[in-house]
Amino acid sequence: MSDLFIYTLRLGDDALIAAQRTAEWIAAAPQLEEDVALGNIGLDQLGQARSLLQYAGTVEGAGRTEDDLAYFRDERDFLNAQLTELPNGDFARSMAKLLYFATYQHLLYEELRSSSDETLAGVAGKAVKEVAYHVDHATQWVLRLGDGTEESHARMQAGLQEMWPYTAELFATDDLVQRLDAAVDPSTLEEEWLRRVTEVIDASTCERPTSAYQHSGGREGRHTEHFGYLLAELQHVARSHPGAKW
Amino acid sequence: MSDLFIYTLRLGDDALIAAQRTAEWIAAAPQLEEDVALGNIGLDQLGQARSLLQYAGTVEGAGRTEDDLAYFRDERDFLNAQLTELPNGDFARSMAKLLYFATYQHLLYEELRSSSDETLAGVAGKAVKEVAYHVDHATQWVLRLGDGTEESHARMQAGLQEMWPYTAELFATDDLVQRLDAAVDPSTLEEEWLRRVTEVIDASTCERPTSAYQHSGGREGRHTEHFGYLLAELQHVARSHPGAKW
Amino acid sequence: MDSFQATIDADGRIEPRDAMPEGYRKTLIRQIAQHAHSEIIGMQPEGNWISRAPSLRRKAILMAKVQDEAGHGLYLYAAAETLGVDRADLLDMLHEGRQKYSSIFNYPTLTWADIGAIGWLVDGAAIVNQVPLCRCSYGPYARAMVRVCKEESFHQRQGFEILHTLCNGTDAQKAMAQDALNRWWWPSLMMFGPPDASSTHSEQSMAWGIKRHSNDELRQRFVDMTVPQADVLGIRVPDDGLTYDEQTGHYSFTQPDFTELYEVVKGNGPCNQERLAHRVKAHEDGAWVREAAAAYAAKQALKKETAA
Amino acid sequence: MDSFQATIDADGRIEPRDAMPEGYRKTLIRQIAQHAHSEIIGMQPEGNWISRAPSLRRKAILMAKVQDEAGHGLYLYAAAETLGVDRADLLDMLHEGRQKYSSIFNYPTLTWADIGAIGWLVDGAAIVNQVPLCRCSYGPYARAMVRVCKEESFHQRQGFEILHTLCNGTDAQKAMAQDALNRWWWPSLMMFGPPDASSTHSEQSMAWGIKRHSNDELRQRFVDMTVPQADVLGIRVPDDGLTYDEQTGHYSFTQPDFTELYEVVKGNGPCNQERLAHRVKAHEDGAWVREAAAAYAAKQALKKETAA
Repeated sequence: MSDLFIYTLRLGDDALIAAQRTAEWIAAAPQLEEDVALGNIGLDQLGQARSLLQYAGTVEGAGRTEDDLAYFRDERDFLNAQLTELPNGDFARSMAKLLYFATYQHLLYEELRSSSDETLAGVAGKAVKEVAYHVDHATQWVLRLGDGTEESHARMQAGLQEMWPYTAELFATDDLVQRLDAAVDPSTLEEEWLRRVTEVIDASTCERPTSAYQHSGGREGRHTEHFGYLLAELQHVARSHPGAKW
Repeated sequence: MSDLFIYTLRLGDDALIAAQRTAEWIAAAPQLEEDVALGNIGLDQLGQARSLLQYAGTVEGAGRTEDDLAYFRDERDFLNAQLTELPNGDFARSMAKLLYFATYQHLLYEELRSSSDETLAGVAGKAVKEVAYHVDHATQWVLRLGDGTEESHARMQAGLQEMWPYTAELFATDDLVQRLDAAVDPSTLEEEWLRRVTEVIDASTCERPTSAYQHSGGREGRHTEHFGYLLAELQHVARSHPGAKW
Repeated sequence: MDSFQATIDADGRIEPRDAMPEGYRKTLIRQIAQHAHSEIIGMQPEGNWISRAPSLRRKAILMAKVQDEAGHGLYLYAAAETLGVDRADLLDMLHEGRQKYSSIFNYPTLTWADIGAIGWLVDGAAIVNQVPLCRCSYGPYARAMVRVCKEESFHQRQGFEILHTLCNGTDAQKAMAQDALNRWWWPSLMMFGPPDASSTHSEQSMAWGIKRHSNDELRQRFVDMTVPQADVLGIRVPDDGLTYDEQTGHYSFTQPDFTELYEVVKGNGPCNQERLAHRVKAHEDGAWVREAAAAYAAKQALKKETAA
Repeated sequence: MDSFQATIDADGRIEPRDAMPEGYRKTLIRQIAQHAHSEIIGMQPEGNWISRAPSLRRKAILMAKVQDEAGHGLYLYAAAETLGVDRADLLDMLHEGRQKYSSIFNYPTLTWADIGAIGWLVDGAAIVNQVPLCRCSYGPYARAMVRVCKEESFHQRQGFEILHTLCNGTDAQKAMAQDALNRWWWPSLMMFGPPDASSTHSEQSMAWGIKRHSNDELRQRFVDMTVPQADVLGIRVPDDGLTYDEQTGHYSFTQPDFTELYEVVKGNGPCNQERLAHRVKAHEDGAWVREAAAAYAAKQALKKETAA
């Protein structure tokens, strides 16, 4: 497996699994406007996933399509960060997750626009505008919930805290990103991410979380116990009809 | 498909899906003794399912094993009553479901012991003792919860009510059970079932539920929307490795 | 009121600021609200398959469709609000069971093919019902319907395309498509409401230009449109009485069992309880979020004021 | 107390009614409670796969195993209660994080092969740790351990059998087995606790006949037992430093990274939060049930009394 293939899968799996979770809010959001907004965000994430997985298939050169990669890989072959697979929890937890993830994606795609790999640069160029909206949407909610009522403040603080131990993984560097010219080394984004996220959290009147422990493993296919259930749902119909077209 | 095959599947699918739901309580029960008790009940149900599905495969004569029937049929091919597939809900709902289902199974297996089909008679002979314990266990809890605290009474009443519209299906007769000599026509069990269940409900100080609507369709493979998710979980690993032995 | 009748007679549009009879206003509120409620309840049976859609392309199309339904809900509630009611109050009426939504959404989606069948048949029936509403006498409703119908005809084609793929797929896929048609055919026919002979409200609504065609006319139109499409798919409409009349150019068909429709309307359908319970839960779970948004907005307004 | 020491010295059994030093009692309560907690927390990582077990036979075996663990919890809490504590209080201590459970259960079960690996390695290590406890100086604990060990050796064989089937299966299955061994090897070695040089409590526990062998002795025994089994399976223990010493008849092996163990014990492992949260939720969700059972029992007792 080439570095470029693995790197592209990491990005694609992040987007795919994030989309799967975001879509769980549709028809369950706190208000109709939010069903629409989260529908948009999920669609953006899914669109990014499709472009990236399709490209991963091309890079691999074994004839696998976006669907082969999404529906016919096993749990340990998915390379998304664990943050993306966590259950949504309440709306505050979901907005904390989106703030952390979209801010990361935004910084990443900004850099990736000048990747030496033209396809990745192209995907990033389109996606960067989308995720700027995601960041904005999450920011607005973190502010409203953090500085809303006593209950919403407590929930927002809990959400920020609960997702925090899954953020370091987004910025973990490794040999692959260091040697792959087309890649962005995510460790170079962490400082600016922290600055931006802190600014939002401060403005929301919440406190910036701390954590003695940071989870890791997603980039090597080690996931949380939640992930297997997500995959079972995602893949069951496709796996039940191997070879079928839809 | 022979009548005997279909009839055996109905019984086997009831037991299988009931076992799947019962097992969800393990490591989540209100006290450790109940983890053990529900483990026993789930194991009994699963044991019945295995005998019945294995026999269904034999009757069919196409070489399908219990696992082929459990893991490689699609949603519309499962013939369990919808009651068995309903989510557990709180402990009172689960005990209402168990009271209704085990009392039905008990009456059914009592009759089936004298089936003209020796295998079914044999399965029933073993299972009838098991389900007698299930009935007793559910009864004890319906009494305790119904006549316990104000909260438990309200929850027990709600549980009995919520499961009630799924009970008529257990007793629905059709051409198949009428023409198949080996079968018990479940409509002949309804009166006694109602007597027994009413006795428990009365003693529990709850009111016997009523319902303007009774669900149906399970015996023709029309299920609730919950069922597809249950199957995805049940089947995902097996479907991901077609042909593998475990 | 004379000007109202004159506008209606001239096939003109009534606008929010215009005088209108109380009965007209009430009928419209009821109808538009019911329509809006149907859009948002209708998100559930299809939303049920987003996580399990068997290809990423179909998943994206389905997400976009369900999102469109939320959008339709938004314009329709906005159209109702022009008649002097609040969306929040209409939602309360839905949640308390005091206003209805289309009974079709009380049937479960059991397989992926149901997503195709809903697009093809349910959106198809909705379009037949709604296209005439684009010429409804009440302007805001008519304009909302133009937008809704445009998107729904897109959804209808997507549904047909799902089934078309299944019907040209494996045996299991084709069986799935046929099964979906078997289950959705009769409920779809019921979407046009009771037979004209027993339909209430209709006459006055016709006179007011809210309704343009009778239930039976629209049902016929739907059958005439749909049967040839089933032929193209190669699946069979589950009606032994279906025949084509060369002379009239119409199909004659068996009427659905309307007692089932009345039962489902009364609350006795397979998913009535789940649909409402899901909706109420989403609303209640979201209460603290809406309160927080309101509290934040109030704080911000106060800050602006004190700064000014 | 002289009789206590005499019993210990004679390798006899201390029984609940016997006098015993407070330190002995406290040490035992802590150890038995921790052991009981480990049984019930240990239900979670394996329970996680009951609904997804890939054959009905394996599903039944797994359900029975997890149920056995609940049973072990029951005898162990009962053994602890002979020392004058309440199960409810011990559970509160678990839920509040004031008593520990085995750190091995803070790792996630990611594939079906993990169920094999837990049976083989984790139950295997547990047996090595616990067999000597069957001769523990405290009678109720020793007797509970006899029962527990018997069932665990059964579980250990079942785990091995799962892996054996995988290792003789498809390539994907074999890879799954190897991956599980890779992930569970080091945590299993840590189950014997810190190296003797840095182990607290050990000396006094040895003197009291609660502990019979040092951590490092037991770890060596586990490695010696397990490595040949891995060879039978045809999977590789992930230790480049592993060599067999013909002379001593022992394997030399790389020590695990004990800083990881200390972190996980402190709460910094992949599943510490989930495990405790799941346990607390089950307990809290069940509170109304336990209250109802108590209220019902009280009512029944009162009825009997007034009837008498």
